[in-house]
Amino acid sequence: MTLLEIRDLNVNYGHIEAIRGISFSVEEGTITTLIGANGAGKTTTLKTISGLRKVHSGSVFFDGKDITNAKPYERVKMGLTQSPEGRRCFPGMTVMENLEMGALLRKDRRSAAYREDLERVFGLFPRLQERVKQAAGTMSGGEQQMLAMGRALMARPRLVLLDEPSMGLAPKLIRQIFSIVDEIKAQGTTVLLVEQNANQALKRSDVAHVLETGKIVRSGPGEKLAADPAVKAAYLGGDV
Amino acid sequence: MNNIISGLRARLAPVADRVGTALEPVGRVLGMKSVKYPLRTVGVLLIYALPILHLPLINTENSDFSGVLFTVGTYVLVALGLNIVIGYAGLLDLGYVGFYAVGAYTVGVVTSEHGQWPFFLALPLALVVTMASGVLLGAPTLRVRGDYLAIVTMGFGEIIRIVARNTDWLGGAGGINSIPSPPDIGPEEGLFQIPHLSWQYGYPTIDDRVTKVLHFGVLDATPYFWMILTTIILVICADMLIKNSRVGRAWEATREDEDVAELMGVPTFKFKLLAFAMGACIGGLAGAMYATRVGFINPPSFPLMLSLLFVAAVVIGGAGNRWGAILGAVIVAYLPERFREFADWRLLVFGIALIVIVSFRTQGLFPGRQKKRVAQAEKEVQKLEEGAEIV
Amino acid sequence: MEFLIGNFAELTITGLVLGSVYALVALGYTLVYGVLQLINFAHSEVFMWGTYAVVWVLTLLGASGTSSLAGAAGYLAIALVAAVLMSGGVALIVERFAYRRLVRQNAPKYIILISAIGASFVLSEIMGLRDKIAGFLGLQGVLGDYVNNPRNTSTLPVEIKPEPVLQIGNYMVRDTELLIIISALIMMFVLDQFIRRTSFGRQIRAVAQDPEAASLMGANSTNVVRLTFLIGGVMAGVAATLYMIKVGATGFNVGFVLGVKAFTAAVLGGIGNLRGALLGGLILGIAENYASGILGSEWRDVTAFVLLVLVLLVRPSGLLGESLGRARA
Amino acid sequence: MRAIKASQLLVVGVASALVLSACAAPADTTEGGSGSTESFSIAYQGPLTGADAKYGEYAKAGIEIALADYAAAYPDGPTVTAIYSDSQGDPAQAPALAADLINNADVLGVVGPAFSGETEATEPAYSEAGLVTVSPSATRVSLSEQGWSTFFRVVANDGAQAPAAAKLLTDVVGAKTVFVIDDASAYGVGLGDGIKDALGDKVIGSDSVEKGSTTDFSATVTKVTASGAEAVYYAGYATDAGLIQKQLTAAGFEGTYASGDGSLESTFIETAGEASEGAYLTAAAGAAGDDFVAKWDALTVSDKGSIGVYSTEAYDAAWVILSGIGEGNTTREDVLAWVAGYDAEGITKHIKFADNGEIDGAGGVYYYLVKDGDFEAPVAID
Repeated sequence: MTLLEIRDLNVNYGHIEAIRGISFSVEEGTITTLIGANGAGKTTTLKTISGLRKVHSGSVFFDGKDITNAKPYERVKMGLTQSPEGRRCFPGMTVMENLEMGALLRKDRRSAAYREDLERVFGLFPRLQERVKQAAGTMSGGEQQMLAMGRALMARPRLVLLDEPSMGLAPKLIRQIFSIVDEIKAQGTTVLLVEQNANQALKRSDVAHVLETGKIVRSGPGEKLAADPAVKAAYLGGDV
Repeated sequence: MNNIISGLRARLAPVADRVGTALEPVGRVLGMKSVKYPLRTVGVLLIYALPILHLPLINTENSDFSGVLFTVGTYVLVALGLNIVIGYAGLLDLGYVGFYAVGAYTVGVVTSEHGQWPFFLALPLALVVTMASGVLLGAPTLRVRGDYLAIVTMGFGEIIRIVARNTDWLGGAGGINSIPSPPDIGPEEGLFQIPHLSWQYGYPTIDDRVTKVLHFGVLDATPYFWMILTTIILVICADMLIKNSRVGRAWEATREDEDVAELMGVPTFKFKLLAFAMGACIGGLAGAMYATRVGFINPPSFPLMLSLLFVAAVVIGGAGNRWGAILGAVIVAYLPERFREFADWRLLVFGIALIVIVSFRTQGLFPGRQKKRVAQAEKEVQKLEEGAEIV
Repeated sequence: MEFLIGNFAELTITGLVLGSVYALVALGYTLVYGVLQLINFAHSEVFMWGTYAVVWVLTLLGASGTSSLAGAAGYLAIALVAAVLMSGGVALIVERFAYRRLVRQNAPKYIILISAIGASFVLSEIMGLRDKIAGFLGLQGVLGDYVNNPRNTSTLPVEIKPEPVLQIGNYMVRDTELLIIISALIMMFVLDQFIRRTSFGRQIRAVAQDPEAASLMGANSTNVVRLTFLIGGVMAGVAATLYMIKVGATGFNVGFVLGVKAFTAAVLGGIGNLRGALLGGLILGIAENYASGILGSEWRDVTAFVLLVLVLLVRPSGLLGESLGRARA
Repeated sequence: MRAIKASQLLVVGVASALVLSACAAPADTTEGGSGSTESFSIAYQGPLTGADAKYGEYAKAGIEIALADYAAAYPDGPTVTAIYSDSQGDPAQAPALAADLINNADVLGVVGPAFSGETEATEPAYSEAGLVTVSPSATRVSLSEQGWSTFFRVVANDGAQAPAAAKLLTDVVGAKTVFVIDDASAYGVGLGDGIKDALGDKVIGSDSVEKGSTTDFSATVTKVTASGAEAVYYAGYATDAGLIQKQLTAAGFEGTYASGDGSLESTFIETAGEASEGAYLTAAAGAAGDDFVAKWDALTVSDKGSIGVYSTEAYDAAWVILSGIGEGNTTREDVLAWVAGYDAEGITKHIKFADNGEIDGAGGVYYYLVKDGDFEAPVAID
């Protein structure tokens, strides 16, 4: 079943076209990956899906509903969350408070389901449990990344957008993060991943798209794209 | 110096060209190839002639028009000075009235309270004293950034007023009176006399009022207006030179990003202090002229509210653009006098006007040219942001 | 100096009373600053409208004569509700008409400051012209007493007589003074807990720290900003009630002067920091009293501003620093 | 095209203006005529809007009554109307307004300026133009010392009030120790210093609070109670006077409270509430009589101000000028001479001016006792 569908999306900054007519869809229960160079439009695509950027033309459907002009919080309510680029944890809040922020729109704060979700996040990121009372701003980059992902999961989303989760992390941590991405999928949450770390990302993607200057230039199953010589040459060069 | 002039020329040339092109048809009608200089001269002459022409519609009822023009002139001068501080250097000063007061008090002290200096000798002293006070107040306060500066400067504005009030040497609460007018230049009857127009019957006739040129009496504000208008023109020229010099660029860099400016070798503190001192100096100049025109100053003449009006003038005109600042000053000072019939409603209408103006022109009426550039650049930056990912 | 020592308790306690009002008003500045990084110049008028709500509602209830604090408790409770509603409502109006559009368009700070100054003029002038506005609307007959002499002082119809209740040092603390200090502390505590512990509070802090990330979590930033103004207004309403209990009189221009001081208090404590607002308010109140005692009251405002400059030179972001977001707010 | 035409017109306009000014003789703009067809104006300069607007309101009542009396007393005289010029009491705004009045040939006299500050700023111009001004309320001592030929006032200056106020405190109240507070305004400092001089060592303390800068006077209150003064005199305006008294009483002060003419209005009693009982207010002004109030009630003009402090003085000031016009003085010169030589009974006092424009003999200074929430009839201090 198609969970997210992008049709003919165009996004402009002033007169500059950042996204030029891209279309793709994300099937429920899969990992879909967008790869591409700096400035290709990956982050813009995610911000548009989350409602942080206005669409110039085209439309976005989530779960069969047109959400092109929906507010970010309306999308969160429908089950679409994002772990943004650069983590963007609330530095002045504790880990617990950050997680609670993730569950902002949930009304079942006292329910078993909520506690279950919290346990699930702590299961994925045991480090977070150790530091529930620590201010997020004082944690390391890797820990903040975990927090950002955990926070996005706390809304019990159907689709989670992960923007560059491996950015700026040590190789060992990167592997850990990616195995958690697998875990998230295994637990039944659909993932839309944006990565520069193409090798790791493609390996586990059901579908992947390559973006170049705002357009999708190549699509296919992750493994297949990873084997594509052109993709290899362009994106898999010095990868970990 | 050459640098400055060629820079100035380069900066002005396109503007002049644009004006020239726009006015070309006028030139054709008048049979001239280029009309920009004659036209500009006529424009300036027209402004000089305003107080004697008493043009209908812009003339003020119930309030002497040349007196109003003088008040507008002081606001314009103040706005030019404050524009350097807010518009060029990006320092929000909510206590600018303090410098206005220092200028006025300097003149008051040396010409009336503790001396009989002639005005034209007191004026340079007022400039020096206000500049010094700008440095004195700026040195400690400019180290605080952003909004803190706003409140600290506001505090200093108040401190100056209260100190004046509590200090007997400065006339205390009673203020300083009998501040003399500037000395006349030429004979008692003025160099020559210019009659005023009257529009009483719908068409211009010659009134029996005359203005004595360069005779600074208490009855006629016109010579004072000419004095302040001349000062304004000089200040505008100086402003153009500075804005386009190395100093102007340093201010711009400091305003846009202080840290980057520092990294590029701009001693930002020094330049901020310079902006503060220059702004103070021009504010003091306006205060000095106010003092000699009104002849009486007291602490309540320099309330905090005046600072807010000054800032409003600069900002609604468009901080960073001297013409915008001038227009803002004219709006703030002239409109309330022109629409005196609204009497009690003036401040209310003014408040509404402020909200309306800024909500439709979010950069002020005339944003500075670099402001427009920045706005344009910001859009592009947003795109570049995309590419600025750290890998 | 001798005077200060001899009357230390009295000067301190009356200073705390004054400081409590500063602190409650300062909260409005600090909250809006924390979320939007803007100086809400119109907040002083939000307070002023609250004081009028107190006067009007007591007039409407037909209160008169003199009363002890306890005797007027019923009236004052109703007045408190009225003031909170009024100030909260005015704060929302300010947000709607002077801020929202500009904030959305990402207008420069100065511009928004000017809009706020404009709003401040409008609000105080509406109060100062209420007889003419009522006349214009044909309501002068109906509103009668409420709109008379708008430029004059309006006084509380019931006069509250303070009673000494508690001896501290050589000073008998009055019940009204005790009420004001305790109420301010309670309000601060409640607000602090609200911001720290509730979901609304967390949203405010989240928007203050990172508006975009907050909206990814599902925070509706328009609502958060509105809520922030509302809380500031509510606090101003409480301050207005306490102020009227103590001073008993108000005017269309009382906001400006108090607003400047409250804002100074907020900056002194570290703007954007709730506890800073309390600390700044109390310190400012006490400092003004001490300075008035030692140097003479004509120097109190100078003292306030000099204190501010000195603090900022040593601690550039106020006594407690800016941090609406900090875990320990 | 439109812009071009406009600029052409402007050029032509300037040119023709210059030509006109070069050759035309001054046009006669004053209207001829005689007897009752003539019309003139008297002007009021003072605050009609802003924080002090009420003083303008009070003056307006007096002037309007005087105008009505004038029309009744001189039915065949020239028509006189009043021009109200709103300075907001601000020395910065006043000069342009004064210049406009001076340029208006119909204006034969000015009631005002209302405040001392604006008087300092505008009187040089009036004096040079020979336009007489009679102030109902500007009481700063120094105003009469500057050699202005057109300056007159129908109110005793602060110098007269201070010794009388001191006398009230010592003789009527019987205080042995007095605490003097001023409001740091020119008026308050002048009056307060005068009282301190007159009381000498009976003053055991003083403080200065800024007008309108605060509503909390706790430090001042502490000073007063700590000093143990038997009486407090506040030189300032009504609202602050009321607040200070209220806060003094709340702090347990039981001595006598007194203030000056600036506080002589109902705002003081309203603000101080019950605490105002037994307070003394000094003023060089008598109360408005019932007759005066009745006349005001009978006025039919739509905007007739309201009666308050200095309404009667405004009446007297207006009457001095109006009676001159009624008696056939229809040039500024004649009106000025008329005022300088005026010698008749006014409603507040006998009006005759000294050479410096002060009211001759200063009239009396009165005190008003607050009782049962109202001012009692004034009693002369002598």
